[in-house]
Amino acid sequence: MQLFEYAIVNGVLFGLFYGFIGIGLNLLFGVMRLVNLAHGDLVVFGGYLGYSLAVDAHINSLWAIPLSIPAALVFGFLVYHATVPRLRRAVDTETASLIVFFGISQVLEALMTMIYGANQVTLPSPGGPVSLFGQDYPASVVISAALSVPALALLYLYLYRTRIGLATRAVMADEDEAVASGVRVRRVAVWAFMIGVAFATTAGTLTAFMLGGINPTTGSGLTITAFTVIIIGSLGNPLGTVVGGLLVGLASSLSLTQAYATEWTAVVPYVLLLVVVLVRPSGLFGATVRRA
Amino acid sequence: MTTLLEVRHATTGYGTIQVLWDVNVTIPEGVTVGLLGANGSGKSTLLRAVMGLLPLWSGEVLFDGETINHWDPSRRVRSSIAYMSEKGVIAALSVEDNLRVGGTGLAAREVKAAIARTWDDFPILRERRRSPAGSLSGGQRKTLALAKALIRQPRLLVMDEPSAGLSPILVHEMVETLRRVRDQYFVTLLLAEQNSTVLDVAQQIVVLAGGRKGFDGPLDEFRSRTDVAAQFFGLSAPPDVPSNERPAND
Amino acid sequence: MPEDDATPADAPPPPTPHDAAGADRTGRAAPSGRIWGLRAREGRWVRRVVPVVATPVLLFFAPHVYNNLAFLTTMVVYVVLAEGVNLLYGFTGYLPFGYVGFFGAGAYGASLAVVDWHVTGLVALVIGGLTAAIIGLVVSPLLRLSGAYFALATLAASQVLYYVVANEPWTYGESGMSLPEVFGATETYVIALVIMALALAVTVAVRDSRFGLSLRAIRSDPVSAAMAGIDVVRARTAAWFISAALAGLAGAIWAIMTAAFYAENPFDLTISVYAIVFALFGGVRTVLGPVIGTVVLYSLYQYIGISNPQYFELVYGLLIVGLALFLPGGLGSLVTGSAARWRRRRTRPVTGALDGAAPGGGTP
Amino acid sequence: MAHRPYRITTGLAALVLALGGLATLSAGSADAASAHAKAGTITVGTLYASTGAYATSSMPEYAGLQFWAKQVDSHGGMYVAPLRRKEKVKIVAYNDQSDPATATSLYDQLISQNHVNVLVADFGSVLTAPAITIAKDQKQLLFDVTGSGTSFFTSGSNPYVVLTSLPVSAVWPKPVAKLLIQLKTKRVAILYCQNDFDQAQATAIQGFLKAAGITPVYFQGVPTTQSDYSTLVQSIKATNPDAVLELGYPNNDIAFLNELKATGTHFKFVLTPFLGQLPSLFTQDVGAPAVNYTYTYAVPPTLVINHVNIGLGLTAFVRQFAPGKPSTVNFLDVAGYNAGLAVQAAFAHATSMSQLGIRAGITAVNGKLQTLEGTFKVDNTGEQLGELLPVAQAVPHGKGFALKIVYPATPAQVKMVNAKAKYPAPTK
Repeated sequence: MQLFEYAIVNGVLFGLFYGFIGIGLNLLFGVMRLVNLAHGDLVVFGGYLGYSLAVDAHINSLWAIPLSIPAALVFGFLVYHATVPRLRRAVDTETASLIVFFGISQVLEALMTMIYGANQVTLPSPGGPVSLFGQDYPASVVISAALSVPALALLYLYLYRTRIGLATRAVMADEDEAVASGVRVRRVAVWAFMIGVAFATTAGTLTAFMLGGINPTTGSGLTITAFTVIIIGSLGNPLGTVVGGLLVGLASSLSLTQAYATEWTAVVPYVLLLVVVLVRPSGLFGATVRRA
Repeated sequence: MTTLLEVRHATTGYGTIQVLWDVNVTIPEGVTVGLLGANGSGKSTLLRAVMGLLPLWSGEVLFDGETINHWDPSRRVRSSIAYMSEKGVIAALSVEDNLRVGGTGLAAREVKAAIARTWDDFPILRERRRSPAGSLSGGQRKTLALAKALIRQPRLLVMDEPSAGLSPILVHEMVETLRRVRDQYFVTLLLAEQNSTVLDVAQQIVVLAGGRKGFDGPLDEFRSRTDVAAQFFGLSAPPDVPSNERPAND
Repeated sequence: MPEDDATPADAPPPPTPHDAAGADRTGRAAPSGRIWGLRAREGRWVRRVVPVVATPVLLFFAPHVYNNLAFLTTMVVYVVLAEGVNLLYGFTGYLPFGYVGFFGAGAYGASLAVVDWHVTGLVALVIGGLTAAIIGLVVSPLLRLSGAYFALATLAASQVLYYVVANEPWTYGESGMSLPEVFGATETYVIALVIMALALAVTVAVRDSRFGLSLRAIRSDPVSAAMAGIDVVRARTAAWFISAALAGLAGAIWAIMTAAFYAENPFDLTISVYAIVFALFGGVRTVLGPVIGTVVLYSLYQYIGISNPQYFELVYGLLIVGLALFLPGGLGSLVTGSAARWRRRRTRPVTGALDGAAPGGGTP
Repeated sequence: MAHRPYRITTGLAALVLALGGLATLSAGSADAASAHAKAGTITVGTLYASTGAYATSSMPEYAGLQFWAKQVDSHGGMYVAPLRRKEKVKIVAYNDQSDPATATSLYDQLISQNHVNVLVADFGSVLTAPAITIAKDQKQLLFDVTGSGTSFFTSGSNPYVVLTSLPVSAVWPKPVAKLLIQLKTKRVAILYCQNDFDQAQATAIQGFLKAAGITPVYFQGVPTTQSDYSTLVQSIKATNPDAVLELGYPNNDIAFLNELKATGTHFKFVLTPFLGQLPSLFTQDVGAPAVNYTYTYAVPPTLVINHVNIGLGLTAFVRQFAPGKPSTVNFLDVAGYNAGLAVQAAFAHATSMSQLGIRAGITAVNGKLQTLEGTFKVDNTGEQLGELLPVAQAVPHGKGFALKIVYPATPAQVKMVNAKAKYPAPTK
């Protein structure tokens, strides 16, 4: 029973982190239907930023969070203007974006390999084990999960307590009607894009902690996890993304405690995704059904 | 009577398919204009062109005597041209959020006041203020769409099929509401309709057939002209069905 | 070369005017008359037969130009995959991100048939194609989805399949597959060419048949297509099976060529991505587009790998971004002047989604 | 319809142009290659991965091979028996980006376009697999450095593949099993990654232990991509094991050790395979204190073999390979160099310049060659039999750690301090 409890807590900790990774993608995909295949690479890029600070500048890697945000906003702004207007004019934006962002993902991976090398890098744990409910958890994991909560709360505030957040939700729910109501979609999209990128890099500074280490190819797996999380939790719904993250985290963690399920751990998110899209394609919290 | 909106030689379409052929419409301030036509006659296309949702191939749209061809839709909405689409509401957002979306760009205080005014004008919406718009009945949805379009107190309200999907009783109520709104908000209405009941609210009728303007004149004259009916029932309409007139279950 | 205006002369007009491509079909009347001294009817057969025959024949002589059979066979395998993507995406609007699942199923189906049942190479190929088709049947409920959801769900399905193959002892998942020699290298190449010819023939058949016409109608507007009496589900499923079987055949010949591999190789997601990129680069909804896309991009891939390895990913990534942004109609659009059409379409405002003029966007 | 045939022509013309471009490209690269393949040089074709999953291991291996070529050329080349003279060595290398499909066509490129004399495989089973097929098909001699996949060496006699560095993975853990039996451990936990390399070790060790009457209390596979070990460590802890074997790739080993460190979990015996191959990577990513008392396979440079009859001894190699930074030399550097030595020995005793003639050179020296990896001996499938994989344990040494061989006792040619296993491991 002790093991079961451990797995539950561990699953929650990882689930919060997965939610954090998913949330930026949710903004991009939810607002503009951009299939950002480079999302995971942006996350890893954030991780390398933290690594650089810790190893080269000898300061706590968590400083990467405030430092990366302005950089990510600028980067997001530039990438938005370089790609999105053209993508939105494409005959099929979803597909075109998928290809463009695949290319961007390749470029990012190449840059990371050129700058940091192909080896896995790790960050020293920020402290000794942390005791939760009578059992010990790595400090890195607990800190990362704890930081995910305010980040998710901030996005919630953005979407539900600001005017542009309302416009963002309107565009996510029904772009045509939002335009007809006078919403400036381009402005909403630029901000969603920039914030999405900033969330990716911010979550990234935690990846080296959570995943034990990062290398330039870590990103593609994270992209898939992020898509799984947001689809399970419904597009455009940040609360859903958190729940999606928790589901993936818990299911993966629990499968590791079962004698014959450990080798199937990697399949868990995919099976969850398939079950959700087939049984409830709108996700667990969605209203609109995306069926042909 | 000053001219509020003028459409000059409007020609446009989708892709390479032309839908409108050199359409001229003049809407004087304070006059409710009913745009009539069968499916595919180009009504919605004309409204989209007015709102800037579809660029003109050639021609001009003037508002208050000024050309607004280069204005994007949000600028037109923010400059006193409200648009009530056939759908009219954002189903996933609550009633109140829909109204607030309608007030995008206004100062927070103004939005608050406008919403308070809406609660007085449409008490039914106040009762459902927290419900998602998608959960409203068809009539309530149209009411919300109308209220949302009125949030900014526009000078011109462009409406695409305000009666679509409503039962005859509700259509009648809608006509009453429109009359009330027109007088209360001093708004000029441009409605595209297939349902002739709604004509009761109009003072001027424009008939589109096959993307060209047919009849254009006062309501009484329209009523007395039997030859217009032929145009109205779309005998010369092309087989093309513009996408906005696809079945609602798409 | 988008031959999307390849609707037979007797075809009814497209169901809705908001399919811009369809607009071109009706907007431009095909001139009648003679070309090369052929009547229209014969000309039609020329354009059906020539690509199917000439492409494999041209590639048959490629080893005399560049004698690297492993490269050429892999390239031809990619041509088959790109045509499979073309059938599915180009004609129905479904982007199969997990297309590699069929490829892997074909590779393992054929390999297990050779290793466990000791069947001959040709039988193994057929078994490979069938395995993929059966997998296609199992996952066909995914066809209820659309857009990115479909793309990602197929990806998930291919990953589940990969883990099953990689974990199970009866698929030799962990120890890796090791095949005895089934065909010689040249033989393998020729068989790959035959499979490619089949893929091209299928694409031509789909393009020119009423079946293909229904697929395009569904792509541009499923609801109107259904109202026009097209059995949407059946047409989609048929395209799905054909596409799956082609990928299975490609996987089978790849397995026979590679002979020693692990589950992660034929289930590598980059295979899907490359097939999609190649097809779109060349231009979908055409017959030769995916061929040209694959030949150009895969050769470039090989060339960069040989000449400038350090910046390989960077160059390839930038190339893909540039092409997708500035040549969205694919290479074919350059050849046929579709670029001009594209420029005209560009004049639509950013809010284009609202005017309904974006075919296939979001809800194919 | 009449414009249609015209468009087909354009399409086919484009295809012809594309093929023409391909021909031009290939002509370009063939020119470059023929420059390499000029008379008076022996060309060794190889692949490396500068990016992707295998870059970490592939690049050092390639560096070792390059070092060998430089060494040989600084001595005026290597002796080629059929020509009765020394020849310079040229390495023709392409970047496969860790992608097996690319590797396939590049191996073919090396044979069909560059006409290299022999092939040296890239690191690991996944990237070696396509080379095995091509070597068999095209009857081209392949020096397989570390591709010890079980399926490569089972199909009867194969003269075209020579495994130069490691025994196949199934025989690796024999000393480990014997050590566990010697230490009288009863409760053994085995956690392995699902790949050929680790699965084969896990199964083999399970077999050895069962023969001694020990049934592992925990025997689980996880995906090779696994990075979260927290729940797994708790599961293992729950079985109260005497010994824990974590069989993974470097990233798995590091993540596992970091998890033990972060949660303060202590086991009496922990073994990870890659600590011995990449000690400096483990120092950097896990830190010496957490690595201490961990067991691993001892490979050069931990295993110091200076008694050699070809090339440099280990000590000299380390000194010359990385002057001033001996701690950065890892096993894969040695393995790359060792593959070069095998090539050198093959040419020195080749009976002809044909592929089988070169292979005959290997047969001539089989079992007699002493390299810095030990005795070089292959069977008729090409499988390596000669080299050693004793068990070592990390023990505190200054600020870092040192690896001491704990089982079996030092073989004659190994100059190495033995130590008694510190079991159970002291708490850190």
